[in-house]
Amino acid sequence: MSEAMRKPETNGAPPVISVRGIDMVFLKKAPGVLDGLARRAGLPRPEPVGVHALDGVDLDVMKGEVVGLVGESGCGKSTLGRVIAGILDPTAGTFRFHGREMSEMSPQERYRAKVAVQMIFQDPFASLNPRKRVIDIIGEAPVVHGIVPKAEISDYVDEIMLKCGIDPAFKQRFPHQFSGGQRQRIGIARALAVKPQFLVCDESVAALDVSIQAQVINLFMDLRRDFDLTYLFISHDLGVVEHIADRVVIMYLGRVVETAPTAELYANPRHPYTQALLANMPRISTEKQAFGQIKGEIPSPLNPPSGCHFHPRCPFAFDRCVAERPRLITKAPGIAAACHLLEEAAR
Amino acid sequence: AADLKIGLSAEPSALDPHYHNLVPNNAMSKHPFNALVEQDENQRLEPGLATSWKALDDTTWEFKLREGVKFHDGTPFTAKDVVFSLCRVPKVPNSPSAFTIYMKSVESLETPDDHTIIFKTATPYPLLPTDLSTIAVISANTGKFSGPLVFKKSGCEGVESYPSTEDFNSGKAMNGTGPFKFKEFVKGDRIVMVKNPNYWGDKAPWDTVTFKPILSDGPRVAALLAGDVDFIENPPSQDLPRLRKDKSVRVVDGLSNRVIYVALDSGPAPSPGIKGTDKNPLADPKVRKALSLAIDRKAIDQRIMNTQAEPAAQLISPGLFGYNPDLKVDGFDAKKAKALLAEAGYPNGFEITIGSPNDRYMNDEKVTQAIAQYWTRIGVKTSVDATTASVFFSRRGKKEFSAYLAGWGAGTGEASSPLKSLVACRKPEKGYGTTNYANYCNEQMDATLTEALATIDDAKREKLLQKAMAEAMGDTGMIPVHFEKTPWAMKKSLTYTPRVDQQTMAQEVKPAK
Amino acid sequence: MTTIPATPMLNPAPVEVSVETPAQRLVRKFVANRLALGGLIVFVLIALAAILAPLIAPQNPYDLAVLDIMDGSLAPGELSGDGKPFLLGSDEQGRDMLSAILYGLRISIGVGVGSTVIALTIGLAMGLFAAYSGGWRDALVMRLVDLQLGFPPILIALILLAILGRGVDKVMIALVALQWAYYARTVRGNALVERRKEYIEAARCLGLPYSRIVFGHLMPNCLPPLIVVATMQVAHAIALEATLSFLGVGVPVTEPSLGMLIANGFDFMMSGRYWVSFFPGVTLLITVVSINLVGDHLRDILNPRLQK
Amino acid sequence: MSDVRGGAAQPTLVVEGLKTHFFTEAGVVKSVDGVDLSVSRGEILGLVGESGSGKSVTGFSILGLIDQPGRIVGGSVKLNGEELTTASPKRLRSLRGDRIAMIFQDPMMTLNPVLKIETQMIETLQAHIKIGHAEARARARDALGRVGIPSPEERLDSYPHQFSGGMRQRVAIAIALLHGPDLIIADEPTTALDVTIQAQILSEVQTLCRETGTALIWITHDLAIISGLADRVAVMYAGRIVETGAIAEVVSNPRHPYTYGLIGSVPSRNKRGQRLTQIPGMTPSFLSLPQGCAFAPRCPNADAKCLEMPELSPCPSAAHRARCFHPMPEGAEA
Amino acid sequence: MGYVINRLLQGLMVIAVMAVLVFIGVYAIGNPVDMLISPEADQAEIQATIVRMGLDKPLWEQFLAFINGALHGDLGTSFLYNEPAVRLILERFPATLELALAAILMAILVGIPLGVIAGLKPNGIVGRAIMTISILGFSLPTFWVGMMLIMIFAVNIGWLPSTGRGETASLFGVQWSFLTGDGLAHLILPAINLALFKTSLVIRLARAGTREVISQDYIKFARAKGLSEPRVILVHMMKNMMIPVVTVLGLEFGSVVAFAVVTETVFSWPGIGKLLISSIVHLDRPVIVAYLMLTVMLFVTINFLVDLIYALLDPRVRRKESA
Ligand SMILES: Nc1ncnc2c1ncn2[C@@H]1O[C@H](COP(=O)(O)OP(=O)(O)OP(=O)(O)O)[C@@H](O)[C@H]1O
Ligand SMILES: Nc1ncnc2c1ncn2[C@@H]1O[C@H](COP(=O)(O)OP(=O)(O)OP(=O)(O)O)[C@@H](O)[C@H]1O
Ligand SMILES: [Mg+2]
Ligand SMILES: [Mg+2]
Repeated sequence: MSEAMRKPETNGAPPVISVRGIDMVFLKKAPGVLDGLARRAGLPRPEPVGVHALDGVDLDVMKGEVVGLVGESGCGKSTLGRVIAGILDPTAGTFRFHGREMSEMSPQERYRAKVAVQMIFQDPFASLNPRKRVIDIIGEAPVVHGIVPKAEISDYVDEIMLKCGIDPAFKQRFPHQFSGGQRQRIGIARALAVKPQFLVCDESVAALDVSIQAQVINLFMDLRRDFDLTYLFISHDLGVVEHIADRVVIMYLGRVVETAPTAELYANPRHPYTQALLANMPRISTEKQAFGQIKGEIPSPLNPPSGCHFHPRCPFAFDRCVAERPRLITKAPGIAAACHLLEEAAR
Repeated sequence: AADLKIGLSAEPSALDPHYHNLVPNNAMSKHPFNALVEQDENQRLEPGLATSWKALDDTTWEFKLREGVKFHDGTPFTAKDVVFSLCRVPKVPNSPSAFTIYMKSVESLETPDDHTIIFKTATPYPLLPTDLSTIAVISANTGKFSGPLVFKKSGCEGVESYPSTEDFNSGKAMNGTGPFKFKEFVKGDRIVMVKNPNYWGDKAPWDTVTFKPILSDGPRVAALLAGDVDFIENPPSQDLPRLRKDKSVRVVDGLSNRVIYVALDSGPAPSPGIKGTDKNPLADPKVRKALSLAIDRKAIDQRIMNTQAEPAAQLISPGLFGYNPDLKVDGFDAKKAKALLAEAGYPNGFEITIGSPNDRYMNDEKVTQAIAQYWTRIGVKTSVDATTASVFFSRRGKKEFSAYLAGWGAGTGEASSPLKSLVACRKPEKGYGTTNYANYCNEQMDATLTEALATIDDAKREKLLQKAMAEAMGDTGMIPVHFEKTPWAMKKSLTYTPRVDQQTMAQEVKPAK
Repeated sequence: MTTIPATPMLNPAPVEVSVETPAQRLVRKFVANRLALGGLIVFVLIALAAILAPLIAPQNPYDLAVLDIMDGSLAPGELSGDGKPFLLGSDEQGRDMLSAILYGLRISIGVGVGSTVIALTIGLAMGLFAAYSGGWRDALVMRLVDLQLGFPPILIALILLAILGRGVDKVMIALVALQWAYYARTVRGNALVERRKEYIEAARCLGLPYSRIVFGHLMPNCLPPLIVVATMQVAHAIALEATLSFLGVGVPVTEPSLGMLIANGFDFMMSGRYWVSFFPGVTLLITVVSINLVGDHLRDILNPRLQK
Repeated sequence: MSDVRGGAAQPTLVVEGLKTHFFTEAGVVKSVDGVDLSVSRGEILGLVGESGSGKSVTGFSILGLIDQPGRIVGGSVKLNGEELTTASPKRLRSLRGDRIAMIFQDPMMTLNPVLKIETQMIETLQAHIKIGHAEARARARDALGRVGIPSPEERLDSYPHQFSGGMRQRVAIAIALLHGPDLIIADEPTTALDVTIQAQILSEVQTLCRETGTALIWITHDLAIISGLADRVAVMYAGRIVETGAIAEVVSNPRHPYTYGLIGSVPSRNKRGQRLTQIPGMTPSFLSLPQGCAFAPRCPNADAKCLEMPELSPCPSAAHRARCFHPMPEGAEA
Repeated sequence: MGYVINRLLQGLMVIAVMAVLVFIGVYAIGNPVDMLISPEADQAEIQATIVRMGLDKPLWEQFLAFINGALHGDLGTSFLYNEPAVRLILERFPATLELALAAILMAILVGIPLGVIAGLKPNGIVGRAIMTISILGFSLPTFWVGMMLIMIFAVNIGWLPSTGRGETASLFGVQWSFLTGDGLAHLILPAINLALFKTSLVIRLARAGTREVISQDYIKFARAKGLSEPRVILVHMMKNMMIPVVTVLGLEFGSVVAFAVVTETVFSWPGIGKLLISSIVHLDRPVIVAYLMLTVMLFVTINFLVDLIYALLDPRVRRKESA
């Protein structure tokens, strides 16, 4: 089973996906009496409030690599995933596909690049169009894109369904006739049908039961091998990420705070937040666990704390953390963390 | 105290008696105000604030005013009030339908004393007393003066300001000589008046009269039955059989001055609503006669109007000045009608659209439908195009109809009114044919009419009017259908003498003996 | 190593063993409610009677040549001059009420259904357009909607009547003008919700063309709540047409709808000739209630919040 | 903790043969079909199982809060020896919130959005004891303080939406603790929360139970949480308990093939990057449960015998029982 | 601030477009003079009247004059009544307001309890019966019901008056019917007539709200706290359920006020609906335009009030306090 663990190719080829300085600001209208009035009357609205969902995120994903993206709810994982999958346009930042900037590409190429990056969604219920049959859900895009001639679509869908572990006999059915795990497989089949190179899996197993979760994770691993796929695997479950990812990126309130190869990260967390996460991760064991060393609530992304976003909860925080945003410091190749402590230690 | 509540079928647009020349307004103004000359229930003239009048010569009239009359505020009535009233008529701002049409003939006037007025007209004008009967006399006290009041056709002198329409609505200027005094006006809901104890004529039997506009027919009847009002005008004809049977209700009706007619486009082809031929069949008097003969007026009276109609042979109802007793109603004769059609060259008939309002006259739309039925039966395939009055009148004005049903009330109560407006050749500058949208023109009739209108002598004039009517009806210039009978319904304990002018007057409502 | 080793997922049947389409499921759930089913049956019968009116009605009430005012105002069951019975009586024109009701149904249902379908189509297009384009286009459409909803129906009807003249088709146009905004607003609301769902994101991610997303994915999913609204709206349109007729701006008198018949009969309310408005009233009531029963139940079935 | 375990006192709650069925249009859903449970003072019992296995319904049945069309059709629920299934609604109401409390899964939904925290706490107090407003408020404030909410006095006047998820869940816990109940049923109260917040709540609950001696049933689908928190565990599958025992026993030595598979499919139990051990098939629908052992179609050990329903039998001891004819061999490391 | 101006302009645009449409619309229907003038008037008189009313000018010039007046706070003078249109409307407004309030009140008092009952037992006989009956409220034409009410209660039984507003008494300088017994009696039938549709609506909203709220976790939680059933229903459920009901009713209130035309016609209620009808019949354009403009403003005001109440009921909508 060594291929499954094979190292990502680093033979000088550019990363499949490379994003730099991604900013995403959602304009959020503060709900209020005046706003409601304005809306109904067709009159003015209060000044919008921005949610800085992504704040200068850099990320490279090499070919064949599985990158785990971990962070607590609302930290911007899905937003980053959507930006990479081309569903959202970022407020700022650059996006390269195989080393080429999107703006340099011809429309044709850009289009192809877009299709090459596909996304698997969290909610197996909302992510399938309830009014389409499985065959149409999976087969529509390949036909539209001319990947498969219309006449052959049925066979093609059979093949993909088989690959994803769904009985092709079910292809005339509607999504509501499937269980959550089966739906998730249909979602995967839909993405695979356009022959993507890169899959963004946004909490793709979170909604599934433990036993089904294992089936789907296995499927992801098999597909990776069979189709030579690259993954951005978003999850808040540290256990799952540990199992599947080659490299892990930790986010906190819209910023990347640490990134490292999986084994390294789990063995040797550098950022206090990563440390807290790992310490609080429930593990199946025969011993009683001591929970809850880290205090405080996750701040609202509407008005994040100054400096290092983590400082109000950090046991090691000092004055610099309040004032200054820490840079992401590379400690060793592929290992980086954004914490003033590391910088101080390096001095 | 004796109180009377009256349910009106239309609401006056203002209490200002000079503001809007419209039946509900005119009827209302007769409660607090008088005119020099009054009209009785048959619209015959009778003394009002003038006790007598006579033509001194062809263009000079003398009116003697009643003495001892007092306004509601106690000031005595004099010639100055009359002059003031006449002066105000052209000065009512924004009047949607001014009374100036009744004053056109007056060139000048003089007031030799407080109770005499001498009118001068430019040409012989026999209708002067009739016209003056429409103009209410208000108190000169309501105006402001800057000098002696002098009547001028171009504008009176000596008046600084006249009372405004609002002054009347609010009651400030509601100072008349009439049998009732103003008490309250809540727009859309009620008008309240109280008895004038010092009235010069027969005192009204009511201490308080409340007028309530209840515009919908059904609810108005319901209000009477429920006892919310004591007296209503214009109960719908279909309810009359039942009301008549009701022990607690009295229904009276009387012929009105309103004729319902069908106008037929007698102009050149093509006519807008005609299909099936490229000529205008209606230009042929035979066709017009055929269409008249095809209508069973009696059946319409029985079935549609619930006997609230009197089949008509002319444009003015019996009893009015100028009525021609020699004209006979076209009897229902489909055979003859068909024969006439064939004779005129339309053995297979043609197609026609008849226009009609649907909320203006008694059962207007239904009568039109019945007429369409009759015409269809003699082979003239008829479709009905009935719309609300506002739309209908505009379209009629644009001559969009080849045939239409409409009505005419002779406001002055004599025959020149319909003849001049409806059938005279269209000469708007002369005031002839103003409502003639059917291109009918009969020079002979026009000549007779013009002569009548310059004849002061009543007997001679009446003869001329009768002749003109016969001429117009002779070639079926218009199909008279029927005269409406106006009904009033009231509690059994009341009586009312029907009025030809369809007006409801509280002073005429009497306790039953 | 080539394909997936164990494929245990292949054997077990899906959670629900049913293989029915959403439409079949809808039918099954619908049929389960007897009241609603009854409503549907009644409505179908009424619709049939309306469609077959020329065949089953004793008289063509629109043909003036067969009417005779001498047969006017007969009570139910009375015989006409030439011995024909008038089962439900006649109006003052001698129109057989039964025939008038059957033909009136035709017009009422035709006008109700017709105007609803057209208004729905327009509203759907406008609503989807507004929701999916957003920005100033959205604002423009929504202001139009505001404008429309702020206008009194009678004024709209009257203006159209004046411009276009009287006729059944004109009433339809007026009713469409009165209703489309309502649909546009509903569609827009739905579309804004649906638009955020992941399956739309998936479609965009798959690079499907704009028109496909809007018409192939977004629209079908905005339809169900709209169909419920539309069912109710058919009933509303029928009642609205009746009110317009009452206010004198409805269909032509010679082609009376149910509403027109009631409005006509309104004049006879006090006269004791109850049948002129009673029977059309009852027919209208049954029609509208049956449609509403159907719509009501559809709403319950289609409301995802109430689905267990 | 050993003091509790060793106590010979009768258990706080004893559930025997509990059956709760839903009579739906599609058929009878036997969501809970013969469940036995018991918890003692200060003990934490973990109730695990996949989605839809009947965990919540078990919890609600104990409180007597089953909605239409559901009904408890059999078995007994005894709280401190008092039978609840036959108790009057009035009696049940007086016990709920007083002797038994419940905490729900979704903190966003458990608090009434339109009522102040104060109102929601005080009404709970006043529903069970005669107490003045001021005094009730003081007690509410203390309760908030105990679950670690800063400046509780001001927080009383807030509305739920002004709180984060973790804080709301703490308020719910504070409400549950107001009367010092004998038993708390916590229905997945941390699934909606983040790892760090979940840890805070787990630690607070642990301490509170230990201090007050309240018995706790912790419902979850995450074995990992249970393994760090509970004393004993009961594993549910398709409306029945399939295995129960001390947590360390069950985790280290699962006997029922389902428990075995469940533990085996947890990623951290597998070698990194390798295929996970997976339980084939999926959870069956209640409307088409297989005959006999519901797990048999997915079970590697199943044979013809499994067409009958096995009993929950000692395996190997009375403290560790499994419902299986062919239990996994002892020490079979998952 | 840019937003403020932008949206304000949009609102004004709506009003302006509406005014344009009314101008064109009324122009298309017909000439007001035809409706107002005495048929005996000659051409000169007609022409003089047209000039007096300013109808001789091209339509766009009339419109500009109107806009100019509107900018100076003058929405024109009624052709028919020769009074400022705004004053005419405001004079009649209290009557309609009172009627609408009474109707809404009735709808709430009857609709909410019935809706809650139907929502608590959606499949019970009572619940189904309530829903089926509520369909009637939607189905019967208002004018027909109004007439029936008059027939039964005024004519046949004779309990209540059939028409008009009855005696009024003054409060805050405005005349109100409900302050006198007679006025109150006059108010009942029209209010019932107007309330019919709204009651059905409220029943439906209340039922849907009840069904939705009752399945929420916080209701279950309230029960788990040991609260009594009345408290669960009356406090926990009702408060949440009322939010959509109040919102919709508030908005409906606008339409009740603006379009009580049919009821006012049937019951001769001297409100703005009757004024609108007569203005339309007489093509009294200044009143129609002013009416519509005031209606739009009314809608805006009502929406504002609804939002206030909404905020009162739903703390989530209140401005974020610094947490
Ligand atoms: N369409 C949107 N409009 C406004 N705000 C948004 C939108 N999408 C996301 N946000 C906000 O951006 C922030 C990041 O959201 P995101 O969904 O990326 O978080 P996440 O890490 O995926 O969280 P979770 O684990 O809950 O899925 C959140 O505060 C969210 O409220
Ligand atoms: N009101 C109801 N009507 C019908 N069936 C119900 C009802 N409530 C629950 N059920 C059924 O009972 C079964 C058990 O549900 P329960 O909520 O106890 O599962 P659970 O173990 O708590 O699952 P989860 O982990 O998803 O919360 C489910 O199959 C569900 O369909
Ligand atoms: Mg997410
Ligand atoms: Mg549960």
